[in-house]
Amino acid sequence: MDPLTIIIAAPLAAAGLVAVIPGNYRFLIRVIALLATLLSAAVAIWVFAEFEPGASGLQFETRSVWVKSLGIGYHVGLDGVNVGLVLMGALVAFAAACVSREIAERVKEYYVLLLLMAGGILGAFLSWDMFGFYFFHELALVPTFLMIGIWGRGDDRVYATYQITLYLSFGALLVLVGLIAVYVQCGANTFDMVELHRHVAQTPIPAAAQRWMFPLLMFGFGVLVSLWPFHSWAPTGYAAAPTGVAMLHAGVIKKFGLLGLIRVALPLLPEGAREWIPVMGVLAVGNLLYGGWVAMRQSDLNRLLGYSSVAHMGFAFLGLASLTVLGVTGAVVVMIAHGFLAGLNFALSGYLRRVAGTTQMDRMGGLLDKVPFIGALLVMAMLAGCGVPGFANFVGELLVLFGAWEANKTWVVVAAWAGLVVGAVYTLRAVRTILHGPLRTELATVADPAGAWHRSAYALLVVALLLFGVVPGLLIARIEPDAKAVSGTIATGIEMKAAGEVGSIVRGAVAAAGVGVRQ
Amino acid sequence: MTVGLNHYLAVSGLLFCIGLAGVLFRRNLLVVYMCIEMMLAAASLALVAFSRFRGDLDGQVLALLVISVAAAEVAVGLALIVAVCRRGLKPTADELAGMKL
Amino acid sequence: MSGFSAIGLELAVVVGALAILMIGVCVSSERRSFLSYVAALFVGLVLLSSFLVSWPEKQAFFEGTYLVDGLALFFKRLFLVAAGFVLVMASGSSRETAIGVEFPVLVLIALAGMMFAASAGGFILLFVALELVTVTFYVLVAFARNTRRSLEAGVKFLIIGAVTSAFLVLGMAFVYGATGTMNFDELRVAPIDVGNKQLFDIGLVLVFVGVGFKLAAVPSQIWAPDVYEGAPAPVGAFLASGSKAVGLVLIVRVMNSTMLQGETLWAVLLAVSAVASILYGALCAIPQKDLKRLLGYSSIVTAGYLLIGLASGSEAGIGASLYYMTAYTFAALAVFTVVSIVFGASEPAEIVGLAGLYKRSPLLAVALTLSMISLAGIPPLAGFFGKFLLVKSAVGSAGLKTGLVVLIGVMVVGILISIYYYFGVIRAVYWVAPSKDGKSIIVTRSERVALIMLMVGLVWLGLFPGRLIRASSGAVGSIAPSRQAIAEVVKHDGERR
Amino acid sequence: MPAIEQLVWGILLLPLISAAGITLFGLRRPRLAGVLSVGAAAGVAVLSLLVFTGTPFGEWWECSAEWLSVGELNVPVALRFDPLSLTMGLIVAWVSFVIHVYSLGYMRGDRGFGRYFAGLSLFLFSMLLIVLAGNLLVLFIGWELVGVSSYLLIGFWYQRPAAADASKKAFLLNRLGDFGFLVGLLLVWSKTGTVDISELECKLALDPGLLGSLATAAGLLIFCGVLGKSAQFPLHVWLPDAMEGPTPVSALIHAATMVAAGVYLLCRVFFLLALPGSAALELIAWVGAFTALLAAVIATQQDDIKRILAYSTLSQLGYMVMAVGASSVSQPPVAAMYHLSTHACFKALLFLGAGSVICAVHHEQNIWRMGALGKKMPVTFVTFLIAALALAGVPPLSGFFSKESILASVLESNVAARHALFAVAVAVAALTGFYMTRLVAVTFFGPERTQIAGQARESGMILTIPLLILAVPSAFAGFWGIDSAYASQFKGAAVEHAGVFGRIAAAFTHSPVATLWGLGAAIVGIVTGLAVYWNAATDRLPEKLGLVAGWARNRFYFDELYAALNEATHEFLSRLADGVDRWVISGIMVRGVHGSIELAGRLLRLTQTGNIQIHAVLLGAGIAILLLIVLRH
Amino acid sequence: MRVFVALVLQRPVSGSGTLKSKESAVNIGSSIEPVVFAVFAVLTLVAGFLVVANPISRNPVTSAMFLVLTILSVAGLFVLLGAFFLAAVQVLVYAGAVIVLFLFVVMVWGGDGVERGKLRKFAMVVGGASLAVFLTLLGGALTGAGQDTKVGLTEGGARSLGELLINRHLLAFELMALMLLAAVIGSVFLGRKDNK
Repeated sequence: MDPLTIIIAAPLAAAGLVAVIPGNYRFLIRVIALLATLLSAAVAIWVFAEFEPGASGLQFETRSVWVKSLGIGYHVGLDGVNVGLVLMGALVAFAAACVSREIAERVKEYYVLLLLMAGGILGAFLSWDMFGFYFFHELALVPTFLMIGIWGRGDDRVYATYQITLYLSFGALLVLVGLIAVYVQCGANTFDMVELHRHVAQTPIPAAAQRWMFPLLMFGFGVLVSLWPFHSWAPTGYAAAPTGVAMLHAGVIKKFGLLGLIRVALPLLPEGAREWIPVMGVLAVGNLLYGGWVAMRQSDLNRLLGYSSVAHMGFAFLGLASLTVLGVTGAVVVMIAHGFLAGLNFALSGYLRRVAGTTQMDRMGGLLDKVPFIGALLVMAMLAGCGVPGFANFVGELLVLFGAWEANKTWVVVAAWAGLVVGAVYTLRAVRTILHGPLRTELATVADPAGAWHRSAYALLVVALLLFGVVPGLLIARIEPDAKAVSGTIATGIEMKAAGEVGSIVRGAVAAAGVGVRQ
Repeated sequence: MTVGLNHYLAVSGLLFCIGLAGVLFRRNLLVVYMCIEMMLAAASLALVAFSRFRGDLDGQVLALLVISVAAAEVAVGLALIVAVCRRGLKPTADELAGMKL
Repeated sequence: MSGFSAIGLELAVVVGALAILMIGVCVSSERRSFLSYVAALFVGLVLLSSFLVSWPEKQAFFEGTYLVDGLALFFKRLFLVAAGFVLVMASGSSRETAIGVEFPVLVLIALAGMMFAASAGGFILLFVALELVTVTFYVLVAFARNTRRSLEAGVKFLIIGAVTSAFLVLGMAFVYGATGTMNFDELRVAPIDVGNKQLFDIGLVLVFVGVGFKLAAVPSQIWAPDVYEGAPAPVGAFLASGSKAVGLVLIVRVMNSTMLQGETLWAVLLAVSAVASILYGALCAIPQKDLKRLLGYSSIVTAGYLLIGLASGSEAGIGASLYYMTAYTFAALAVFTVVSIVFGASEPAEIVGLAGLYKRSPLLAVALTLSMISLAGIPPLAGFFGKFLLVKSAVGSAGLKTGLVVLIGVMVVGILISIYYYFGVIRAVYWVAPSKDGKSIIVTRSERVALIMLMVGLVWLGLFPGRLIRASSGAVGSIAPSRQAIAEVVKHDGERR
Repeated sequence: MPAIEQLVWGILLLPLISAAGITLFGLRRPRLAGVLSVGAAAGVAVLSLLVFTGTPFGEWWECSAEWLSVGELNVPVALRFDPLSLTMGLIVAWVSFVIHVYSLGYMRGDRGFGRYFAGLSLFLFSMLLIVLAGNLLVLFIGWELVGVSSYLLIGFWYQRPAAADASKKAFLLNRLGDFGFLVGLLLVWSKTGTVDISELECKLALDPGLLGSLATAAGLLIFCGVLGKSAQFPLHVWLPDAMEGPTPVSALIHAATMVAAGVYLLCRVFFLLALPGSAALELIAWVGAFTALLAAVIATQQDDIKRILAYSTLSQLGYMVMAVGASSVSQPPVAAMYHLSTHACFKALLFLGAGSVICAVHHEQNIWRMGALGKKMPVTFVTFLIAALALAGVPPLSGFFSKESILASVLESNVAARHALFAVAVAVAALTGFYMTRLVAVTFFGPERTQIAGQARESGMILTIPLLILAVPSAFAGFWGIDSAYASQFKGAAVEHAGVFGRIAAAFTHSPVATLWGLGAAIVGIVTGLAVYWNAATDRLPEKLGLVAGWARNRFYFDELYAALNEATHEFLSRLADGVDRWVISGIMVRGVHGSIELAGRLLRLTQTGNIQIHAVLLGAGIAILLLIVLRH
Repeated sequence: MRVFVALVLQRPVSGSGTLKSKESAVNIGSSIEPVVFAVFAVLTLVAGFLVVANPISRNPVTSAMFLVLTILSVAGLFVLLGAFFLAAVQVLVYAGAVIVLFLFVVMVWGGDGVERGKLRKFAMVVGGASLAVFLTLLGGALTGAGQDTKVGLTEGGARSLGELLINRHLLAFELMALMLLAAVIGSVFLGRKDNK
């Protein structure tokens, strides 16, 4: 069995195995879940290490036919972009399995769903077939719904669950239509991305078609990544989700949409991209500034983290929108770094909730005394979140800013403001309210339940963040050649336009669509 | 003046509409059912007229089958209405409106 | 192949029905429940035998009134599958449907009607077969004649059914009048004068209305919620699977034979009906509290999806509709099986009553969840692939007909809304703890087997759809060459003029 | 010089290893933490000395390691050793080392001992990164990390709300400056394609018009970073609050090194600021002057010993910034660096002395609750006095020389309004003398105002030895040729003075007008101070000055002003965005769509009346509508 | 009946009338045909109208009686169209069987003669509007249909229909039988008393 299939199959097989184990063998279930995710993570680390940066073509590639008549296949492989993502996904999944010990009831169902989610998203990251890409991603939808619904928290749980489910389905459906449109318009009768890239290089998709397909994919994937103003599912959903789900979702699954933009939308629809990139840029800035501002006013830690992740996605979008090697590389680094960071953040917030019994920040205070280890990690996570050097996020954001500068200076300035200043405001506020200040009397008696095993999950994520922050070359050497390819497919010289012109683009597209419909 | 296809069709159409009006406006289900029979008869008339004027007997075969089907339907339908009445319900539109929305 | 071997499958079913009627008369009423098993087994055998015979690619019998082709065969097998599961569902010892001999006999007769309808080569057989199904269903819907709901459903089904068949006859008359023939093959190439064009158009619309009654497509969808709610669960299952499929196959046949003269008409007709069905069904389903009624509305939505496949006008589109119909059949059968086990055949099926099902019977919970997921169109289940194919065909044709863009949009909206209410069921199953009197539910062995088969089917079709795609495209392909032939005929015609 | 190249990495790595080591193993082991941290600091001190001496005078070299390289952006970790960085590094290393040692005593027994030293080590690393960086992006990284470690150390006693708030404030205001700095970097990079200092210098030397019309903007944006880090007006408000941190931290970070980094940065990129056509320097000069004056005025009315020193620091930093601003290509900012170096020593000494005093009076910081400490704490008193006099600019202490050179450079600068600047500088010098006299007089002389003051005793050796060590350079730094080291950085500006006496005399011979004015101002300040505060029981000045004193006491209400400003702009926008999110996006858009769909469903299902007749009507209507639609096409 | 038909069409009574004959095409043009058509047409429509909206009586029995009249007049029209067998079947099956069944049920179960419930405005308006649409559309389509139709006449007697039924439409015919079986089973099942 090839390593990539092991990465996907381990959690899925474990899910099947757990499903047939009687529910009262909790220990066994946990061990199986941990071992499966650990196996995935170990193999992911191995392939990351073995990956040869800059080599042409896919590595560790495996392909087999799935549905022949439609040109659907099982095709997994690694390039510089997804090798890091898979590593991140597998590690976060392992961490999520570790912190899921907090689940006390209906353990079996929980792990089945968690493993399903993990396997699904890893499969999506690895897939080079558009169908499989979508298929694997959608595997996570039902588990998300059930897990937030059953093990979620808060009064808003039901609403949040439906909102996240419907929003994600909406995005996914747009994506589905877009992907099928790509398939149909390419006329290559294949869903295989490698072949599509090859095919498009010779016979590009008609520009007129690209013009309506690109926004479909952009907004579809955008919704999945909480592109402004389609973001409101993220904070609500994450606030209600159980820790493991929030970690996996915010950290890993959310990156699917960005990967989709890199893999499908940008390289296959360069004309459409040229037309629509400015809109994406504007929305990215919306994510950054608006997400940050709203985060400033949150009183619930999870919602704050949710909005901060909305804001961070703005960097990724901005990087992609810049279409420069720097920007795209930066965007991928941001994706990976934010994966670790969001996983860590939500893990910590879950921990604090267990300690303090709430995620309302003003009902915590001075907790650093009680939970020095977790508190220190939270400080680190928060600092990483506002882009302090030493953490991988800094590298990504720096690259994005440098990459996007030539494209549109105003936006970069705004983005820098949002990242450096607004980001610092809300992260420091969180640290100040939760950890600093005198210990609240009602928290005086709480205990710090962390054990060594438990801590390892958190530490793992911090170490990853620090490692890639201090030695960014590990990631960048792998990413850069492929980022070059992505930005190279779209001829240089695109300038992101000012907001007024963006309006005219949108109006033009709407008018064109209207004409098309009337015809 | 000769009686052409038009005239038969006009009768058929009008009868159909009258039957439909009955279906739409009468509340007694028995009467409604009668009106449906009228609609079927009107349709049969159209079939026969076309059959006659197109020179093809298939239309009449279908009309024949329509009559038989209608008879079978009436049998079952009336048995159903009897069963309804057995339960002490009146066979009217308003009475049989227990399931809604 | 002679005419009588061509109708071998139908003949077998009819003979089976008569045999069971005979046996049933001789058996005391307490022991009749096994008749359903016998009937189910028999149906299974017929299904198997359908695979053993080598059928001609495309051949007409009885002077062109009866067609044997891939399409017919595909649907016949689908009907057989549906009937088999319905019979198993009906056999539960505590159910009204298990008491009399009438139920299996009527189901088999209806099945025979469906199978004939699938092979109809002209309006006459179409009408008679369709009415055979309809009349049988009048009885089946009201089968729980001790309950008011069932009777009420029966009456509603009867009235609306009778009115739509009147429209159907009128429509057939008009088409006949405009073309001078009722045979599908002749219809294809029949020229239509300008003066008759409107007659023809109205006729087609009315035929669509009449056949759409089976499909539960707008505008003849109005009966669906009440009837699904009131009918006994196995009948509901048969309505959702067999009866709906009859509507589909007949629309395909009629459409295929009148495509030449009425291409734009069909495009508009199907699109309008599809959009209206999806929106109506999906919106109305949102506040439903009764699972059977919910399925009634969802069946309207499904009709809309099926019509989208047809509206895209391509072979792939029709194939997608067939695929989706199959997927829907499996899911609907599974849901109704669960409903009939949990609530009984003719009791109200309040969604609230599903609370804690995961604890009362994990099998039922999983089966219900899988079918809901499949209905909602989420991987890795059959329904997803169905919707995938539908979207694909619609997008594929969208380049030709831009109006399909609207259809795709509506479909997306419909799927979204349907996720909302289907997930509501899942929510009831898993989120909510069981009430105090929630005892565990006993599932008989046959039901267990049936459910597992259905679940395997759902997963299998979702993961390995290749076989069914081949089958459905083969079925569509079997009627396609004639369309090409027509095109050539027309071209010649044009040249001559 | 391969040997040195190996060594220089040690300078950076030692504190980093120490920080990591303490974080991993030393948080609960104070001894380990202390040994590691102080060891690292000592190592750095020795290494920096070795490198300093190993580099021929006036020469420079670089070494670098691969770090980040994507496309056109190439950022190696480049270290640049030139007179500027070497001297600055030496000062940083040694002052740090002394303060590390001092901290061992000052922080003894604190629960967060390990955490404290981890932060200190991290700070040392980042500060050295700033100093040695040969690449502006690497410098920026150090810049940010310095901010972080400052945040961690100010908030060291995080249980105190004041400390927690102060740390947050410091970080945010620094961030504000860094934002400008980063944008400046982006601007420079996009125009010149490099962020490497040497390369940049070369390119600008070859083509001074490379930045074009953006030269001023680039300079000022980079200066934004300085505003934050060196706490210049208008971002000056964080520094006094930062005194909530432990005193050694105040000494090291908020007096000697980190805040001076801004001035260092200005000198580092002086070639960029002094580009022809750039008006940056003049503005910088005025910002510095204003800050110096403002802070000096405020310092006269503060009662907290550390706050007085903090404002004094502000004032002196303003002085230095002004000096940079008053410089030009022909007259490079040697004076600023000179003052920076001497100031680092005597201000650190002042803070450490203050720490010693605070320890002695049981963490009382109000000078009006002290008094007559001079006799009880002789070592502290003497060293403190030396430093204070140095600060006031009394010859022949080090501060005199550096201040004199600043005054001279201002007087001789090319700035249009140089006389006004000079007047400000003289006024600040006078005020400096005044408030330092006030501080010393009230703290060490006069009556014992409280019981605690009466019981005060001299601090232990571990606290006093660092004081003594620092007192040496504070007193005599002016005799060594630090300025010539800097001068060699800026070629052509080197003025060699022979011998110690030559150096002392130079102050008078070089620019006698400036020197006399400065000296006079200092004397006026000191005399006035003595007149007002000698044996004073209370502060009599407020009565005399009235409103001005009140304003000064309340720091001219800058905090309140900023709070209001922030509330009116950023917080307002945030509230607006939140409102939009809550009501428009989550409310109207999401819930609205959801609600209207649900409503549509509820309305539409009213058609299902259950009445067969209505069903029939709807069927008929449906067919009619369908017919109409279809036939119209 | 036969006599009456012959009278109207001026044809020999003995003719079986199963053939597509050219003579009948000639014969039909006789002057009496429009009159007979008019009589039957008016009778059909008036009786039909009275089934639906009888101004004197709302009793279902009355409706049933007028239905008989309608059916009979339609049968008359069938005759005019040469569908003799069909006319006979219509009379036999409808007037003879169906209406009796109706009357039976009406007498036993539904004969109180009162229309229960009130007619809703909504139903009136919408139903009326749709009816109007139907009338216009059908009118347009049907008048269009006749104009350029060449009249090829066909007569449907028992033999010709019978031959068609057992040859070409055998399956439909057999299915009819099956349907009647189903109807019997169903009616018996639904109509019988509860077997509790």
